[in-house]
Amino acid sequence: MTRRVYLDHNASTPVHPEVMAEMLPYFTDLYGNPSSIHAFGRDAREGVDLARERIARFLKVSPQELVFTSGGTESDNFAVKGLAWARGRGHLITSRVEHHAVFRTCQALEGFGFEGTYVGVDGYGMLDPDEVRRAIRPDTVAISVMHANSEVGTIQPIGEIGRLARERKIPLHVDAVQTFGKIPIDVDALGIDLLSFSGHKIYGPKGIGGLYVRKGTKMVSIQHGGEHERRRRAGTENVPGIVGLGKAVEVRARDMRAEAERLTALRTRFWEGVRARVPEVRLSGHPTERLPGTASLLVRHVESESIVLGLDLKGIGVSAGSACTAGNVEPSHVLVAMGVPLDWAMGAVRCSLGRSTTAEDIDYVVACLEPIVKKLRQVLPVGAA
Amino acid sequence: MTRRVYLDHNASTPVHPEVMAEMLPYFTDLYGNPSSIHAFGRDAREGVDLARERIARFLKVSPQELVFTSGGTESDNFAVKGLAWARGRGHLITSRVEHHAVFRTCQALEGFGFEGTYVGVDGYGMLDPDEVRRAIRPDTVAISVMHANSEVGTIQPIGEIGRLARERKIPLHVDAVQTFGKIPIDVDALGIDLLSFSGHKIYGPKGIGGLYVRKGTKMVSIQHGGEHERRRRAGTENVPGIVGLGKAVEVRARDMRAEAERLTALRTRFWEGVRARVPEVRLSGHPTERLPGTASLLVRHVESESIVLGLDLKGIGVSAGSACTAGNVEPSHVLVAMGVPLDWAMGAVRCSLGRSTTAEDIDYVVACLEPIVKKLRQVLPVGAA
Amino acid sequence: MRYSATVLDHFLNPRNAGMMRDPDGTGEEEYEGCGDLTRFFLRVRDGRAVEIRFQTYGCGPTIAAASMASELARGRAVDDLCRLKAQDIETALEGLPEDRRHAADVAAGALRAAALDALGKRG
Amino acid sequence: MRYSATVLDHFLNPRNAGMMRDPDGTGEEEYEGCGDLTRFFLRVRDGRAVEIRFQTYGCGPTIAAASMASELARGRAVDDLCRLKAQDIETALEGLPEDRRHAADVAAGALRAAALDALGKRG
Ligand SMILES: Cc1ncc(COP(=O)(O)O)c(C=O)c1O
Ligand SMILES: Cc1ncc(COP(=O)(O)O)c(C=O)c1O
Repeated sequence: MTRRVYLDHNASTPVHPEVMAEMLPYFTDLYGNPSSIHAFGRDAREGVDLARERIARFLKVSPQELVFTSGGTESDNFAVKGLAWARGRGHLITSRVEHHAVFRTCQALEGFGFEGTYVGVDGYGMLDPDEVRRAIRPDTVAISVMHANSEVGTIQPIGEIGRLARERKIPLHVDAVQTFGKIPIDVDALGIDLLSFSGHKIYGPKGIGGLYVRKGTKMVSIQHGGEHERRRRAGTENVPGIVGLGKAVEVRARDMRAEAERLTALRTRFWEGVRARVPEVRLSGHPTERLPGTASLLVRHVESESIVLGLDLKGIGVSAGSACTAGNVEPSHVLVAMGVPLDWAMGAVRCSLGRSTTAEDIDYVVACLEPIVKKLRQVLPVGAA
Repeated sequence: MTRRVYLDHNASTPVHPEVMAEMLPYFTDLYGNPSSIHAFGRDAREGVDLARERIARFLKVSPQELVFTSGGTESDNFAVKGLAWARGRGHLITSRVEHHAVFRTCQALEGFGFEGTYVGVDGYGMLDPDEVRRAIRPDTVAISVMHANSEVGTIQPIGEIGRLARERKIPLHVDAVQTFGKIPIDVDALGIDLLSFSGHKIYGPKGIGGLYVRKGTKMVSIQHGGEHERRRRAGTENVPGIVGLGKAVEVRARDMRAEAERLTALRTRFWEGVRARVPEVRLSGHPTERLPGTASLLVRHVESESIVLGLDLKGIGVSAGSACTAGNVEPSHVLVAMGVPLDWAMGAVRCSLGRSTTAEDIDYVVACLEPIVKKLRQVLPVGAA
Repeated sequence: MRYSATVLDHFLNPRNAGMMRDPDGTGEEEYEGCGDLTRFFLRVRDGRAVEIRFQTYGCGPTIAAASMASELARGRAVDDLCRLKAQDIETALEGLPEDRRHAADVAAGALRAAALDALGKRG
Repeated sequence: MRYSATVLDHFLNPRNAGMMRDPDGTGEEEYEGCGDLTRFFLRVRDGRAVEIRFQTYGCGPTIAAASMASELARGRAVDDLCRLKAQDIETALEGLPEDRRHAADVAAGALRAAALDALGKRG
């Protein structure tokens, strides 16, 4: 295994060298607790403040509207539970293609007497705003919809959902973990009240994330303790993580547009290559409303993990869209919601491109994929064999 | 300001160079998501596994009994809410000197119909196990008591409380954020079912912590999403943080004993020096059952923050035991629970020693403290002036 | 790596993969009816499995297990194949991860079914 | 640093700190009755505050504010001292953090009380 190609940037990304450089001193030299009033504490506080300002500038919001968390999952939990608990009971609207961090949080709240409506999607994984409208009830207390789907890359019509929510004064939470820093987000124009994001998806560190909370939004905190983050999220601040997240956002603000173009071109090259060489393969998700770097393949009649394993043996990292759990091939809930038939869904393989990806990488992956799929199909007990 | 002396190790600590060295590759080279099945993911998973094993070895528990969190605050929230929600309702016992992460979590649960008993302490800040015994009710679902107090350093009689809890089959959670890696902890001998700890108090990184959960303890998770940490705590693992925490624990296991002795000697030197030169000063907390490096002074009639500020101007970082909030000098809830009179409590200053602390540092701080206190007392409207 | 070198070898280069015309026995095993399926074909001469083929839907280890089972079975008495255990296949594969043990179960089950089928036809 | 150089200077080197025997006016201000307290003593000649002393319990800025107030007041007509505003003290200190503004309030209040006391005694 000589060559290594990482095509799993939707799962996680390496920390950008510029980000690393800014974080480093906060581990060993500027190690004060930002709550401390002495110079050691103030130095740390400064790092936190700068990061918050950078992110605020990027999102065009006020720094006071940002809360740091331990990652996208906590942000999602905080947003949905924070809205729900602030109201005590009522009805929640979300979709069938949400990340588990939202999906299972809504389910957990159902255990506490909230009611949930899980709106479906079309074959592209896209929500119909009219369906969201029809799901709204007088006691609806929150709507939570992801911006782009991590598995298939489809971007949801947030603007229209935001308009609906705003008309009815229902707070809208958007899980933007896969779009923040990748495509432009205008929280005012889109009518977003809360926005989740995560460091490790955008070349920042793992274990850090944030939540934008529009001023005036009724929320309660879900982690109790000291008076950190203006009493919204207790716990000693992860200073190096916060500094890293701030820098990562600054770098993305600078590089985002050019990178999106570059990745879109590479993704096209990838799909054209795959389509030309692998029979019975589809690109899942919406044809145009999609993340620049995400290419999710459906390879008919072949099992996801076998492809992932085959590519892994060639030094390539991609992600399986279906998991083999205790002998069951289980297509992800996203593919099920999209109505992808099992013979296609079982072979879902997500390739997500990023900063390091080159045209040579793409060509190498395509070249490796072809014989792997062919070999896997040779043992099939079906027509394709 | 030439010299800088950090005496606030109970607030946070710098990352140990050996810890830093182990963490570094996980930011930029071993950046896979541990949930990914390809080589990039497996490399990250290995780091997580090794860290878990190291901590398990240190605590003499099984690796499966450890859950990584975002810090001490989350561990405390997780422990108390996890126990409470698994039972739905009932009675909680904790103390009046807990960290806010436990204290306010119990209060939050009261808002959900749980009942709380907050057991008092004596003038040393120590719990009486008999009081805990008397607080136990048939519907008591959890006891949460800290191991050592972060403000005054008093170590609680956990063993006796553990015996009580075990006899009655009530799970015992211990917030060991200030003792883990500083003094030996034997969860079996002490009868501990859950144990919170945090990275940044022991020369590990900020934003990472853990919770030991004894096998068989009925718990629910409080952060919902993916199937991380054996479905106990959702969220992409903070791999570098986890690796750092694991290494920090390994280093502490090696250095802990010698360091505790060294710090005890330095603390004695400090207290002897202060006592000899500053009139009307006391050492708060228990005379013998205390953390090695913690020396909390009560400087009568002087206001905490003024001392902190005075020392800060000399390059020294210590922590105020009372906060001046909007004009009120508010002694911490710990000092209030200990019954420290206001004229002493208002002048609470916590000095916490650590790895970098030298005898020269100590002498410097003592030398600086004397004139500051003298000056502050000159403006006093009371007899001491 | 999660998988032994032997598992990887059989996954990458499955032995005896494919179907067989007019077999003397065929057998299938499905795992909880979810598309995961292994099928064996046997050619029997003088009570022995002289030729074996398999087809499978399934994850990498399932393919490897079927491939290994086909190797273990070749030349053996058909009676014997009914007694080939999942554990034997796993051992020959130098182990399987906990959550992939089912791969050996499926292979053993399908092989047994094929052997019983051959015995039934013969008998 | 949270505090201006002037605040730090007056905190470290408070001017006119201490008490006074037989003052012509004394006044106190407490902040929400929690131990935080500033007290001024005035010596008045020809309607002017010729000598001023203060004592205080309180955080650093409280000391600095009292010290600054004592400087601002010296030599002024006692009538005038009633009109000295917290804002004047804060400006002279080159600002105070939001959550420490009370320090100037306490100093201004105590000074006003002392001035009124002197006026009352005189009147
Ligand atoms: C859409 C979406 N939401 C939430 C998350 C969770 O974020 P994190 O990995 O930071 O916990 C992820 C990533 O796994 C995601 O893709
Ligand atoms: C006793 C105790 N518990 C909990 C915490 C909270 O831990 P963390 O700072 O990791 O959130 C602290 C530290 O602030 C502490 O001293």
